[in-house]
Amino acid sequence: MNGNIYQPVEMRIERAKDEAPEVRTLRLAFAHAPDREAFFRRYRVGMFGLYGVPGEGESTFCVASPPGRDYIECTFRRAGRVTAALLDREVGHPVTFRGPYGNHFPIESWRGKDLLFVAGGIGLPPLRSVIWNILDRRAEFGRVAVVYGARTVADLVYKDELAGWAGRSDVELVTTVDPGGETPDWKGRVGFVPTVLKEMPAAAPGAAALVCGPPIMIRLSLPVLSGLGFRPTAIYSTLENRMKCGVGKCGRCNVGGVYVCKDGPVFTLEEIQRLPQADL
Amino acid sequence: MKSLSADRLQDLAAALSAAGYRVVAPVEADGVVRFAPWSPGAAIRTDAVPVNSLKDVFFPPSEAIGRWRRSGDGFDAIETRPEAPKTAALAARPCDVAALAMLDAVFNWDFRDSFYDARRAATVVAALACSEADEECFCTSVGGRPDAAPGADALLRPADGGRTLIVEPLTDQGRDLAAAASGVLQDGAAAPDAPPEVRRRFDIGRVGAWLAGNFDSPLWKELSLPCLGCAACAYACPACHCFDIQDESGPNGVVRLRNWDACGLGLFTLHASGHNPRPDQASRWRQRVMHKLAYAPERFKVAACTGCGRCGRVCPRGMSLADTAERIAAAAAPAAGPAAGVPA
Amino acid sequence: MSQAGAPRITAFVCNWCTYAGADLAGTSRLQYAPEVRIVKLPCTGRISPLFILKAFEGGADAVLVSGCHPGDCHYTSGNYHARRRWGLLRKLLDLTGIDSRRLQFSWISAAEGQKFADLINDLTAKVREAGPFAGANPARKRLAPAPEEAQGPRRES
Amino acid sequence: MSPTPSLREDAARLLREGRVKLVIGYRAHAGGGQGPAVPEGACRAPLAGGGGRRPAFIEEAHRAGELVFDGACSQNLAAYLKKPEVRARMPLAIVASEAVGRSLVSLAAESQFAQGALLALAFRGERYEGVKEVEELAALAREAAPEPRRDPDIGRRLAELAAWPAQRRAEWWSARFSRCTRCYACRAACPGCYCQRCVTERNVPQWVSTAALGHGNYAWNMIRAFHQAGRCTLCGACASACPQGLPLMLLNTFLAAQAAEQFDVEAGLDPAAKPLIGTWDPEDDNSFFT
Amino acid sequence: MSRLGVFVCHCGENIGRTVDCAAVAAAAARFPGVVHSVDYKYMCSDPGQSMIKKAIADLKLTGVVVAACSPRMHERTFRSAAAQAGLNPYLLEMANVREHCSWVHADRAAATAKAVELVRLMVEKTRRDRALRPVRVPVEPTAMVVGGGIAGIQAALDIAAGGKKVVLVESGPSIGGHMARLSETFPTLDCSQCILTPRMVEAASHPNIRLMTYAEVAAVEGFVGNFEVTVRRKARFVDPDKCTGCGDCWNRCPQKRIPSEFDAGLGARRAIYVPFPQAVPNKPVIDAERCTMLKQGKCGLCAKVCPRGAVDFKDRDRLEKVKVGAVVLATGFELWDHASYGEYGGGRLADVIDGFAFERLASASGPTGGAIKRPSDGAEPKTVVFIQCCGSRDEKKGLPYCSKICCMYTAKHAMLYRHKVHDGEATVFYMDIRATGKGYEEFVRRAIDNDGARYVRGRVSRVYRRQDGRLVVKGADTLAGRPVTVLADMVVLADAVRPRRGSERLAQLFGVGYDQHGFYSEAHPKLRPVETAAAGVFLAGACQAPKDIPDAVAQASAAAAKTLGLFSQPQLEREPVIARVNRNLCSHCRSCVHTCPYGAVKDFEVKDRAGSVLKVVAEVNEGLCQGCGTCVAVCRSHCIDLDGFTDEQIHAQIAALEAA
Repeated sequence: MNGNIYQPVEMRIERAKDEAPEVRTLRLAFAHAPDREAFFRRYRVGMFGLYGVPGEGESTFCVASPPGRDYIECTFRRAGRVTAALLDREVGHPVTFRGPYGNHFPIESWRGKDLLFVAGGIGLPPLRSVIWNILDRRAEFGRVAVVYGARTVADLVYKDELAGWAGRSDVELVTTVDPGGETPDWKGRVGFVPTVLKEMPAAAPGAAALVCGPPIMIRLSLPVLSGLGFRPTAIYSTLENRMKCGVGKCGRCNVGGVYVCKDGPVFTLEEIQRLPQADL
Repeated sequence: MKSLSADRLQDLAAALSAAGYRVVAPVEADGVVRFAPWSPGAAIRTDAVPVNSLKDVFFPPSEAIGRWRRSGDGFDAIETRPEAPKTAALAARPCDVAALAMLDAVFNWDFRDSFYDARRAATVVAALACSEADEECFCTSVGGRPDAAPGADALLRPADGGRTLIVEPLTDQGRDLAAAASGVLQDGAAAPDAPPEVRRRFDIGRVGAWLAGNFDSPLWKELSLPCLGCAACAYACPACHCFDIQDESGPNGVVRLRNWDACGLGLFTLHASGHNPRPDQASRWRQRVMHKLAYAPERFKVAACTGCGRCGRVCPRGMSLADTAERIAAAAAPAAGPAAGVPA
Repeated sequence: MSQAGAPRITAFVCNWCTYAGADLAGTSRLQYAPEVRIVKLPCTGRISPLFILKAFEGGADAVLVSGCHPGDCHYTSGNYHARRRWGLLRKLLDLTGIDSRRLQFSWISAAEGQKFADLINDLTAKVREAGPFAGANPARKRLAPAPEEAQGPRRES
Repeated sequence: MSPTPSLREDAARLLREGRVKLVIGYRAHAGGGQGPAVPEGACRAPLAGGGGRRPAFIEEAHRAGELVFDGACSQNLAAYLKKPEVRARMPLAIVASEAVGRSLVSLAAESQFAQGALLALAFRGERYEGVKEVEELAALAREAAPEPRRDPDIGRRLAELAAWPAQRRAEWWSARFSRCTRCYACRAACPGCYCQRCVTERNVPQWVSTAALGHGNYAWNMIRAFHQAGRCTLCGACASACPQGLPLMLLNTFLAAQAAEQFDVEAGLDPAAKPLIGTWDPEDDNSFFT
Repeated sequence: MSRLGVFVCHCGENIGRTVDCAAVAAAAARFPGVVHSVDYKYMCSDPGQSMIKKAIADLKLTGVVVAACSPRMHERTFRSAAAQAGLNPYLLEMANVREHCSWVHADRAAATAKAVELVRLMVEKTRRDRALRPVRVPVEPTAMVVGGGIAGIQAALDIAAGGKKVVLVESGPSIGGHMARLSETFPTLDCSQCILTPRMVEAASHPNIRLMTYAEVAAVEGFVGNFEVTVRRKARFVDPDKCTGCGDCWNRCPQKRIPSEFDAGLGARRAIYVPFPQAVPNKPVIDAERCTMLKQGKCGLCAKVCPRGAVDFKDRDRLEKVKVGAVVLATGFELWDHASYGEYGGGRLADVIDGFAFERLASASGPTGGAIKRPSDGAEPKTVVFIQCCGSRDEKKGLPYCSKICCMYTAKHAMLYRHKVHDGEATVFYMDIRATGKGYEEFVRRAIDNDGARYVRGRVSRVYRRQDGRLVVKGADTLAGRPVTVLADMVVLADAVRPRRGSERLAQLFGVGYDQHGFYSEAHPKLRPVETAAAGVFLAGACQAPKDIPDAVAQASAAAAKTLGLFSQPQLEREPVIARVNRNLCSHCRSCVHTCPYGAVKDFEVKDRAGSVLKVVAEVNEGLCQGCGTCVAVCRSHCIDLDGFTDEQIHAQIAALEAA
């Protein structure tokens, strides 16, 4: 390292998986072992990174895979120049990565507690790393429930993993699609996430809820979670503001005085409510 | 006491240049006084505040922060080091020097920006105390002084009615600079000139208090109406430091550039989804003011405004942070009348 | 890439006339200088000023814009629209230092294979005579993605 | 006689009668702010920052008394028509100097506001002409400038440039463009630069580099000028706005003269004018084609 | 992600001789996005195509670049091969390394280097290609023919005979056009009406043809296959359904002195009239400008005498919308007005007449019953001077072009005159004789040799009237090199042929180009002489250029064939090179709207769910867009793009050419 904090490390695409229309998961292996070691020394679930293609730029996504692997994964949708370039890369091609950056979910404080994951559409990737991290250490935690919905069946990401979770007795998985988004052979629920969420059992003491998804879903889910007994300090989400540097310098991710890249991206509902709402 | 005849600033520059410094100073081009590399023969203008600030020396408008060479479907990274020649920045104003505290903080609060730091380390700053203050100047309102430049390596203080500049080294680097220039410095006493009166003044405490509780005030819309959404103020500002990162390709490879950016520009926070958390100029102007006078003091214990007044000098519509602060101070004053009645 | 020192000429041509004219030069086996690179557009009307700026930015020593003769446009008037654009752009670029000799406009029909070959030869000779544009080109991108000492054997040929 | 009383009366009346929701004009500015210093010979209009005058946005009739008008009112208020916040307040009235008036006529020709959405409180020199519709503004503009007005000094400098070899021109311009920081004050101040997304901000593809380096600055300054060809009314707002004092009026004037000479086009005189770039004539100059 | 295949063709020796194809393929293999790169002797051969198809299938290629000959030669071939292999054909591009490289450069190294770059250009383009689908638009299998002269009638009959519906729109009260006014036709001297009127009747009675006479095109919307034409049906004041054409009305109309347009003013008509006895439909209209009932509310005689009560003074113009898939413009011509030739009397001399007037004099059904009588006093002219090129080929005062038919009809006039006035003298002043049709030259010779017409080569400088009423024609005999003066009883000017007044407006409505004289522009002067720039709009007859009857009829049949060809498919398929507007970014400056040569860009109102207009933007009509991309280039914010030639593609190509 030459001390250039903007210098990404080289990764190699190990696997590419199409999750949904224009949504892809890349599994990236570190080209150089020291980079991998440096990453995993710091990485905790919830952190994000900047994935890039030289010549096109960098884009910010969460790290969607848990610690304890020798790779990292990210899941993204085509949105602009960088994501298009990432989609254009093949298995075996290099890409770049910077990170991990930001704070993380307080997973250690959840030991022995119940966890409820609520996700919509492309909002599952930030929670997936947490879910896998929990499942890796399943015995340390209480009940694990996942409510995941998408607009249509096609828009559900991680379909194989969903099937795997559905088959586990230690995970309670509810999948749902918006009315009209079902296919003839759809076995899951039909209905919006907040509606389905209402049927979940009340929060046990100390339980935490993690919510990620489209703003409208989050907004409508919060009162439901309150109704289930989750306090604002026990509801977690991530903010995804536009970033360029990821390291607290470029000046565009802040919400009020909070730098999402350094103080976030993980916030409790209580923290989010203290932010100037108009800046979100 | 070392001093220098005011009309021998060029000799000072020449001496430093001979001593291996790259000299940056206020010079004129096409009638515009700018902080720019000095070349022999160029007059150093102490009579005008340069249109750009000292910031440019440490944080240029565009610089490479990454390079790659292409190879087929791949690319090889090329180590990218900052260009940081040994530099002497002459005749920077105290308000410019004051902004270095903000820049130092943001470029080092966690991750350390080697590009900024390298140039900071390679540069000696010889500030020039002000002998006059114009209508846009308001350093004293934000904790500054026209006649002191903490953070500078040396201070050039006008004396004898401006005919002489007293050279006061403040750091070892400043002493090195004085030593390098000893040939043009003279000994002897001179009577320092009285600092100019900075007439523009507002109560920053009152402004800060108002900001803390008025994120959603309708005043933002009113204050921002004249703003046309350019970056003139931000780029002239000694403390503004926002940037964009853009890649440029050539036949051999790629250069990743860091380019100045500004919160006043509409695309600054636009998400790829089309959502823009700051969708109008009111929210952008609020961000600018809040960042300078609320967030920066909160996070870095230093205001991101040093009262240099450049924003007011360059704004195509004559807006300025001082105008806004004055309006806010008036709005915050319990005794003051309705906001509209405040002299603007 | 072309031999060292060879001028780079970027040609923006329409599909219906000049591209076909260049085809005819080929079928007639007319020999011309090999430095020209054709970017085919449906019509000269499609050519944005930015194409020309970008070509100069990338180091073109000359740019050629060529399409159907007035009145012969496949799209009736695309070339007229283009002509008006260039009437202004070429003057502006000339004012700012891109010599008009480096920005050539022509009308070449599908029948004018000979004219195409002659034009390319003339333009190449003219540009050779004027010398490389690089140093004087105000539009030129001057970035050093790969510093000289770092250029390894894997550099693209 | 000062025009201000009747200006204020008209503004107040329009607001009172509900004919407009907003009046954009000028107000006096007490302290501070001479705007950027006027560099000598840098092709900038004086009083760049507005001198002692500032834009005023008046929504209530009783505040019409704040309006002033005199020779110091040099900002081109027509630029405000691109702000969504302002557009949301149509119909509105604008205090229109001759320069503003021509910009408005030009914007009308480009359908930037609907018929009836805008009234002008028009001035000719410092003489108040009353409330005008766009067609009347155009008539006023044609009357005020029967012959194109060109700065003779700029003409001389252009002639000087033209006499130089191309390489010297390139160097001269490159030295100037090198000062450009890409703050886009020129774009912001120009009423005609109203694109929702400026081409320099389009990144797929990125035609114009956003870097404040030679190539990006050249491309930006060329395309900004070219996009004004046949549209620029030579109000000078861009040049006044440029903190670096770039001689943008040389480019604008040059292109305006070319538009007039080659195509007989003078911007800002006809609200029904068709765009210069976007129309053609079989008789257009063909001499530069081989 | 791009998985491109590059296929370099040797074209036997054609490419391979100067380009090192293997080296090109090897270089291309290293280009970003290329996963497969090979060279082969003949890519266009069956094995070559199979090679491409197999690679597409086996390697799941997302795009193909064939480096071979010009795309004009084999793009279609390779694209259909790609389509057969399941690849969208628009994901295949060709690099032209033959016509643009191997055939024009001798130096092997330079040609190979260039070929590599040409392939690189197309790789960069193809990486950014998007799957495109040909634009399909439904076709309304009804044609509109505008103009009911011989060209229009012929086109209508041919289309109708092909089994498709036709709406024939004629601005006058009757179809027939100028041909109905002619006495006899060259070179056979058939009686014009005898050959025309059966066609008129057939058109009127054909079950597939709907006549809309006394009607004009008022507005046009839509595009090829889907035009919606608004027709203004002018008020006739006579209900054609009730009228039997008995003639009681026009025989009783007191307005007897109205000069008949049909008879070139030599005869008269009434205010309620049919233009000529064989008119189709044979139902009168009332000339509202001349009818005292309509003008002053007095008279009404026609209504009183009509046994069917068909006269309706309250009739008004009506607009009717007609949906059609194709349009044939056959609006014909009119004669140039010789009034601007002051030296020929400027139109003031009664016995200086134009060709149509002579036709009416010579016509058996004309005002004189076929007797040649001069207009001023009805006397039989014993000397007639015919002056050709009156207005034609005169750049200064007239028109620069040759009117083509005048040489022939002047010869015919001279001949007819000599047949009718045996002791008469016919003198023809001419510049050249252009008699290029079948039997034409022989016809002119007959006029000279058999019928004794005196042909004088030269221009007439002046025609004036002597005290005694005779006309003095002063000219020059350029062959003899001496001035000539002829005393004439009548002068017939062969006025130039020019498009009908108002033809420009019609062209604008349909998006058809026209030249400076108003003649409609064909899409290509050689190869598409019947089509116009507006897809689905065809040309027939003299609206395009001066034509005689056989030419007009031939072009009409060609236009009918084009129309029937268009109608032979239920849907039209077009190249999907279409401009698209990014509505979010459009600022509605309307430059593109002004620019589009096809009127394909229109305003579009973006509305919210409640239906209120949020903003107005530009939108491209896919049916009208021809894909030139001119709108794209005038869009300052580049918020229009062109499928097949996107900004991104062109940018990448230019970037690929960057100098090291």
